[in-house]
Amino acid sequence: ENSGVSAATNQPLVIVQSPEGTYSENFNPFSSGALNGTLGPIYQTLFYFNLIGTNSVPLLATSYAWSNNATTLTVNLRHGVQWSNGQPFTSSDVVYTFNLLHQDPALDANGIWKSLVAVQANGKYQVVFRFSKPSIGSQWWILGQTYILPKKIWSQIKNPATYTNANPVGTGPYLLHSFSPQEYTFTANPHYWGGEPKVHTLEFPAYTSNDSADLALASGNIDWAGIFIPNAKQVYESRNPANNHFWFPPVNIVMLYTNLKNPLLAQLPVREAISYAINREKLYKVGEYGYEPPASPTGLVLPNNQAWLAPNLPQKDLAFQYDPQKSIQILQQAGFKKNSQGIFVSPAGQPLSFTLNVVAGWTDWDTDCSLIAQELGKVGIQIHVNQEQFGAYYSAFTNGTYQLGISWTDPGPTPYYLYSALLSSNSSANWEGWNNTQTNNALQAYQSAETINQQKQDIYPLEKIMATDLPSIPLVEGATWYEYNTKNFTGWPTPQNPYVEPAPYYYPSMGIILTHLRPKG
Amino acid sequence: MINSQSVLEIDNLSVAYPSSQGDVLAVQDISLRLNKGEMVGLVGESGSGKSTLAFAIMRLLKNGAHVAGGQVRVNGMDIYQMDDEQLRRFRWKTIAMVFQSAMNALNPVLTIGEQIVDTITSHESVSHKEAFDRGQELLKMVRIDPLRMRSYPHELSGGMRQRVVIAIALALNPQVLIMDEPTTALDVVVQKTILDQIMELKERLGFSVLFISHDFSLVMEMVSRICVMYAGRLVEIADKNTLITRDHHHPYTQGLMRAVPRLTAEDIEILGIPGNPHDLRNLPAGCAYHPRCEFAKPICRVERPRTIVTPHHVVECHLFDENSEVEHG
Amino acid sequence: MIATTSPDGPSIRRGSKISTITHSLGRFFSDPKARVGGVIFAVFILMAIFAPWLIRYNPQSTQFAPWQSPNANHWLGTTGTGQDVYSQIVWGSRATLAIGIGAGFVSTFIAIVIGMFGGFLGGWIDNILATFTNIVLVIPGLPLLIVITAYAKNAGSFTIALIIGLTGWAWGARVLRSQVMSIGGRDFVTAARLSGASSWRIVMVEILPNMMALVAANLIYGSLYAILAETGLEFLGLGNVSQITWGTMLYWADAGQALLNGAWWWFVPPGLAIALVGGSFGLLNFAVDQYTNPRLRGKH
Amino acid sequence: MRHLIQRVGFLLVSIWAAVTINFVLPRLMPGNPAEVLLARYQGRLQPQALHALELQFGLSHKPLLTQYVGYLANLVHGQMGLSISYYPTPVTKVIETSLPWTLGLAGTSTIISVVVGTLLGIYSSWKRGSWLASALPTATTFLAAIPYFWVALLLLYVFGFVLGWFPLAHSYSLSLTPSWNWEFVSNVIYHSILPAVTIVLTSLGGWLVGMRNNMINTLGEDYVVFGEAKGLSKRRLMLVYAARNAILPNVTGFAMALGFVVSGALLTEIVFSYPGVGFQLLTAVENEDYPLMQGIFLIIAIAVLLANFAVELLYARLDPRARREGVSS
Amino acid sequence: MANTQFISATNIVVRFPVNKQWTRTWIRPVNGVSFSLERGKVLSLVGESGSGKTTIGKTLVRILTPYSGDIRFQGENVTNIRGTRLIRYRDHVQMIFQDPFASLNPMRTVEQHLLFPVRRKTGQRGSLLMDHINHLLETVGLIPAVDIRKKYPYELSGGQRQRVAIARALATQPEFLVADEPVSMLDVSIRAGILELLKKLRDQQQLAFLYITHDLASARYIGDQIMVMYGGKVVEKASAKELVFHPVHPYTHLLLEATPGSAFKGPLPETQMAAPDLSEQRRGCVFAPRCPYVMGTCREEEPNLQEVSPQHWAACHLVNTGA
Ligand SMILES: Nc1ncnc2c1ncn2[C@@H]1O[C@H](COP(=O)(O)OP(=O)(O)OP(=O)(O)O)[C@@H](O)[C@H]1O
Ligand SMILES: Nc1ncnc2c1ncn2[C@@H]1O[C@H](COP(=O)(O)OP(=O)(O)OP(=O)(O)O)[C@@H](O)[C@H]1O
Ligand SMILES: [Mg+2]
Ligand SMILES: [Mg+2]
Ligand code: NI
Repeated sequence: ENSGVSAATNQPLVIVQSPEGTYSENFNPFSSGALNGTLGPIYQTLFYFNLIGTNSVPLLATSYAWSNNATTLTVNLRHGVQWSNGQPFTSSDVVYTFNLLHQDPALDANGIWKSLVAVQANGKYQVVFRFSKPSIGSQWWILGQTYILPKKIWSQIKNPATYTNANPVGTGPYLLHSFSPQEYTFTANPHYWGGEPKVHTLEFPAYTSNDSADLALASGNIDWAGIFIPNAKQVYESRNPANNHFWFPPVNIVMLYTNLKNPLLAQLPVREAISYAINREKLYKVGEYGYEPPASPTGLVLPNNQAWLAPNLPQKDLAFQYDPQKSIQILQQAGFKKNSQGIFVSPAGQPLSFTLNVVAGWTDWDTDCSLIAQELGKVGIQIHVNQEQFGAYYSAFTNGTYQLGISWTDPGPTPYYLYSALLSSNSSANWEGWNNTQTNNALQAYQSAETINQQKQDIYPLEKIMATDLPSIPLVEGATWYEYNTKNFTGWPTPQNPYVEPAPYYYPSMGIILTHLRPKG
Repeated sequence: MINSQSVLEIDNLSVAYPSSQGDVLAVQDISLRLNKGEMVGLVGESGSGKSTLAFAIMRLLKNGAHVAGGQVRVNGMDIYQMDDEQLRRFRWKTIAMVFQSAMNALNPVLTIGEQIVDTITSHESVSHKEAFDRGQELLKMVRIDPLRMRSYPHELSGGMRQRVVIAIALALNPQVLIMDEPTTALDVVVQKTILDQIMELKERLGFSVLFISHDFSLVMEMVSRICVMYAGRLVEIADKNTLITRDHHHPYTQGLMRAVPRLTAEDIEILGIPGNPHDLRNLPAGCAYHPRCEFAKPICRVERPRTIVTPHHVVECHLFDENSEVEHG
Repeated sequence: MIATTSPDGPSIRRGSKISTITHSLGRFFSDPKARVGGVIFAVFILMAIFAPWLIRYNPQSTQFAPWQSPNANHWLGTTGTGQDVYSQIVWGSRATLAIGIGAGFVSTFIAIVIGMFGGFLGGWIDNILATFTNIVLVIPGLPLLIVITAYAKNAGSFTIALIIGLTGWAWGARVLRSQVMSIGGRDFVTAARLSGASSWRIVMVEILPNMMALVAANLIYGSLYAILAETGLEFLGLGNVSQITWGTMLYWADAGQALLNGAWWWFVPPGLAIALVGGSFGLLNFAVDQYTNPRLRGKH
Repeated sequence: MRHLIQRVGFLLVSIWAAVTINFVLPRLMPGNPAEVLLARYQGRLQPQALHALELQFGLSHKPLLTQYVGYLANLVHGQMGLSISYYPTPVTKVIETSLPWTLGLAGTSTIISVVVGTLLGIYSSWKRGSWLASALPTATTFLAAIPYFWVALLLLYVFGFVLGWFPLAHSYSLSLTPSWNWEFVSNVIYHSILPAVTIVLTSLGGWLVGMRNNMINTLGEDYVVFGEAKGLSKRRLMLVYAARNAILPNVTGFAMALGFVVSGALLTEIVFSYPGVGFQLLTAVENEDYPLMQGIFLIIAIAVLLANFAVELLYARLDPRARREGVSS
Repeated sequence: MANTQFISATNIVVRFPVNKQWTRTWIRPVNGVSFSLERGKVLSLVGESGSGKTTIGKTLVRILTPYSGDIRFQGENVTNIRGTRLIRYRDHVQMIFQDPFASLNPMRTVEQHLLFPVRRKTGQRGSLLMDHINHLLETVGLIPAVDIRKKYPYELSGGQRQRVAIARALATQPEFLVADEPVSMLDVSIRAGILELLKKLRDQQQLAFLYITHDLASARYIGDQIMVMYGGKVVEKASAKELVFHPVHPYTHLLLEATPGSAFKGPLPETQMAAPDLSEQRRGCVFAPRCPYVMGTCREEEPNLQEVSPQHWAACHLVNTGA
């Protein structure tokens, strides 16, 4: 019996985040090239906030509290945590980490120090953050997205931005064990504060193409993956229904961005007409292989954000209708007429003819766009799909030089994050160029809303604006890819038990999942 | 004229090249014997089939050319009956050949020495060293510095390469040496030097030579018997003396003899043969030479002349037909 | 086959221009390789020309049930998004062949201009052009294409053909140049110059016709290279993947994991079509080689 | 002396041009690497991060000329900068870890392809007329026309996945530790079989046909016929006389091919998840990783130049005519 | 009418680069050659292969430009002319190339070869032009012209080609012609016809020739004077008959003795057969290494061309000192 357990324990857990090519040694949590597993399994944040549920998980901190009209955040740290080199973890590490972001703006990817003023230790286990203005919105960045570093080690490092950190010392459940460009492995941290994880070894093999990775996954060589597989039921699950499972939970909204600087798109009837003419079911079934159901007009990711849904929204704000006839009607009412080619022309004589930007090679979106073009063409709106390399595609958004574009939205543990990125007039992701006082006020109010109920009150008007004014047009929910194999391990997040966001590329949830997993047998 | 000492016997040999209009005979019904130690000249204008005949003797026909009839025997052995290995051993050991374009006959990437040595070791089981020494001897024989064994062909002048080829040809003491225009590409001075050497070696080693050229005067200086080819046929075979002493010949032979300018004559004169050279694909009926022949008779246009054999003389011409008795007498 | 040797390589029978051409074509196609290559190529060219009449459904339309194996309605089955594979193959032949042949022409043209004039004029012009050619030769083709295609956003078939042509001429230029230098040194060129011909006339009238075989080979080879390069680019998703070509078909088949889904009818036909067209180019090139080089002609 | 200067001059100009093109090309691409990186974190990275990333990567908005000078200066010191997609790993390190695999896989298979193709080319010219000899060029011509990623995918699917005979990815079983023992080496070979077969299959045709054509031309050369006439063994004739000369025109092609080994296996490496440079290059392009792109391009350019240079030396060994300063005196 | 100094060359030197692996040296295949020619006269140039005959011919028609020296045509210095002057000069001079296989364009018919030069010379079009071409072809004995016109070079025999090349050279009605071994490749059977033709042109059209050959017999047959070259130097020059009957230079002797059918019998004197040294650093007489009568001075000092008897020049220490 004993031997059985140890055999299973010895079985490594094979993780493929996505085919990314060979590895280069880098376990620096600040680095964009940090290898999968750095964030979460090795380095930890203070808290974890679930994007697909409502729960949060205390990690290096045990509790936090806002005060002074949401300008002070007090965090109590966990006692008895050790760095993997045996040093104790204290508030000085936390203070050091945040000050490091201040000293080197290159490391402050989340812009925390925009409103943060000071970080102070209050004893060994308490840290106080002070802000220049109400900053509830910074909570996730500070507690959930900043990985704490050991001061003793990192203060010796000259340039933290370019440090590759070949021997990472963290507080997380795993330790780096071996590295080669084609694979690196982790082993369980015996002194982990939450107890030694049950899965002893993690393997991260490198794959450069979907082809070989998919084949490897289908043949059961991979235990946990975040790979997009078309037709996953047939290709993956049906090959071994007992063990091969997948779950692609939604986490954000795929949006049809409408550049409001365009005089035609600035007109609500045009946006409405577009929205009515899109068959979202078809996008869901054909373009997205049935993985991404139609989005909610509110822009909320449902059911994750069910609790945030305003109670009194009319039906038309709860679900999109596909109604090409209505689309035509709206346009006609607004004074648009069809020209000889069957394209609607504005009263000012401009035809409804747009380019729709999409990234070449993102095949599901590419299909979506050609479907949209077909559908809109039918009602008299001409669409040219413009497939671009990512760089060009992305700069068109940031420079506002596009007409229509399909892209993602930035999610967070509350809808605030999505709305603030999408709609705030000073957000750099407000690609459509929405500028509306009511919107700004609501976002502003949220910053000081210390309780959930208050926060909800601030979010509700945003939902209404989203649904009725269509600043941009939600299409489908954006899924994350998550395949798991239950042959050797159990304890996976499932639709029934969505305790964290499950894709292996979502940080820091990976560390939490790993502590839940246990070998079978 | 049957000679028991003949080493090479060619009987009614015909060689055909394929062409779009069917096979074309480049060599037609040729019979020839080469005696031991004899040097025979083969003349004829360009394209008359001299080289083709030489290749047929070596069984080296290429490009679809094939023997369309007749036999080639060496020491009584039919070379077209030999198997590959027999043939390989026969070549060079019995008959060696200096190619028309001997300057290009050397492998550019091997040294002269290697090429001489591989010739010897392909046929005789001797050590490399021994073969090499023999190679040096051969070079000395053709008056090339033995140190040249280590040179590559491109490092030698055309004349030297030509002599190296001759040295290779003599490497195995063959009984017969075919020399296909061995000196056309060379200067007169070099030509003369080389030919003098060949004559000397022939005297010394006693091989027979078939000497091919279209330079009548050159052949006349060298050989004891002359064969004249026209349009694939052997139109005349005559001993040199017969040729010089008698002025009755095949009209083509006469034309050739006349065309040789005498440099030191008081008034130099160069006489050509009027008309155009033959085209093998469109040979006229009857005697192929009749369109250019000043003595052509009606019969020449329709009937091919038969071969008239007399001692020291073979000819194929209607003119001789009637005179054959006279010739006998 | 008949081996007629002529010392001057390509031989053209006498007679009127037309019969000259038909005759040499006749001789060219008397080679079985040329015949097979010609027939395959012709089939695909006809397919491209008559594509609108040959297709059975709109090749873009996603209206059918996905993942159907070949059947009476869909001769080559349907894709994972419910498109008719047969119609896509037929339609795809247009862009694929257009890009291939177009790029072949572009690169051959550049190769002729740069290679021939450099080689003929000599001097510093040649030095510069030759150095330039060698530099272009040193730069790896496919990666360069990848970079440039990434730059030329949303590259349609025309752009791709142009890019492939613009990057793929160097080898041809080098070959043509050396050939021009060898022909340019021949006495007949000197003779033409002696009779007062201009450089332009010498290149176009005296030299170029002697290099037709080489130019043809360059064109054929250039087209083959272009088709393969194009497919490679599109497979990597660098072309316009909403356009239907054999390359994008492979791209979608790969993205849709056709093989894992057992949908060989989606993955195999585009590759085979490319192989057949490419192979026919290869055979034609082969035949050109043999046509121009009597020695290469077969034995009986 | 003049000649030497000319050649070195050309080498320097080529390198300079390659380096400059490397500099210019990536900068022509729209967008910048920081933006591209955001794509990798689709929705997981805040827009503010863009600025932070630009700072990290030291993307300068300085005038191009200044950047260019800095770039050249760095190159001279052997610095290629930090890779962006593997930030902050130095480019040299990235190349260092991937280059050996590419050289091993693509180098070996190119050499195999060249050797096998050449041998088959020799065979198919020597045995001209036999069905195999005529089928070979045709068959390989078709093989060469197949897109090689297509072959790769089919092989991977059939032999790797369905039959399970070969591994699906990587250059060795990851459970092994790289070391120079047979277990590891054989494992590496095992992993390289499918990719290598892909490369060999699709590149064989070119060599075969090229060699065959050269061989047939060479077989018609006088020195080969002369060799045959000399009674050399078939083997020697075929290898030392015909093949040795026929291979010469292909040598430049080999040089180019060897130079392009680095970039040639790009798609194959991607399909087989083989950790080579080809894949890195694609990553670099997709991520607009200028430094890495520049580094790889530079390596390729230098590889091609070096291969050409090496071949010039080799050529002199193979072809004595190229050795101008030879023994000749 | 005869114009002395119709064409003259003075001290012509031509050099070619020889590239070694790392260095470059120069050879001088023509090294200080002088002669002049009158209208309607023929100068035969003989010499061994590689002695610089073709090079000098090409220099005269300015395909090559001499390194030093002077070429004058009807008093005009044409040594270094370029552009339109060169093109005009070439209207007066022509060359028949040594190799009839290389000097015709395999892709063009006989007619196409002649069209351009004739049209350029005469400005004729249409049937007039055709008549002219027919006439030209008949002149060189290519009969029937109508048949020959449409043929491609590969359809012609060597002799026919050689005659097409001659026709082309005559098409521009030159006054001076370099005929570079126009019969070297021909059979005895057709050789005579071509020589006859050249002779006729000389007599009827007052054409001046440089007739290049290494065959002494034809040189004597056609030339008024014979000039013997060896290793880039003129070693002897005299009237045709004088040279054949009273050769002076050892190399001329050698040539005469080696010619098949010559009256000289017996072996040639033992000499080395090395090719002459054409390098710029050479000292002494070019022929010294092969000369059976070589003396000390020969290896040190270059002999000059000197008149040994009236209208007979030779460059040899033996003769010069002996005389
Ligand atoms: N490969 C070939 N195919 C067809 N015909 C050929 C071939 N080789 C030679 N001939 C023809 O065969 C005839 C005889 O050629 P051959 O080379 O034997 O002549 P030759 O007498 O040696 O001429 P030369 O004096 O020019 O060497 C010629 O008419 C020639 O055109
Ligand atoms: N373009 C060139 N470059 C270098 N060397 C040359 C060139 N042309 C001729 N030579 C050399 O100049 C020398 C004289 O050549 P030329 O052709 O004038 O000789 P020739 O007397 O005409 O010989 P042949 O009788 O063989 O025609 C030879 O050594 C030749 O190799
Ligand atoms: Mg011959
Ligand atoms: Mg000459
Ligand atoms: Ni045949």
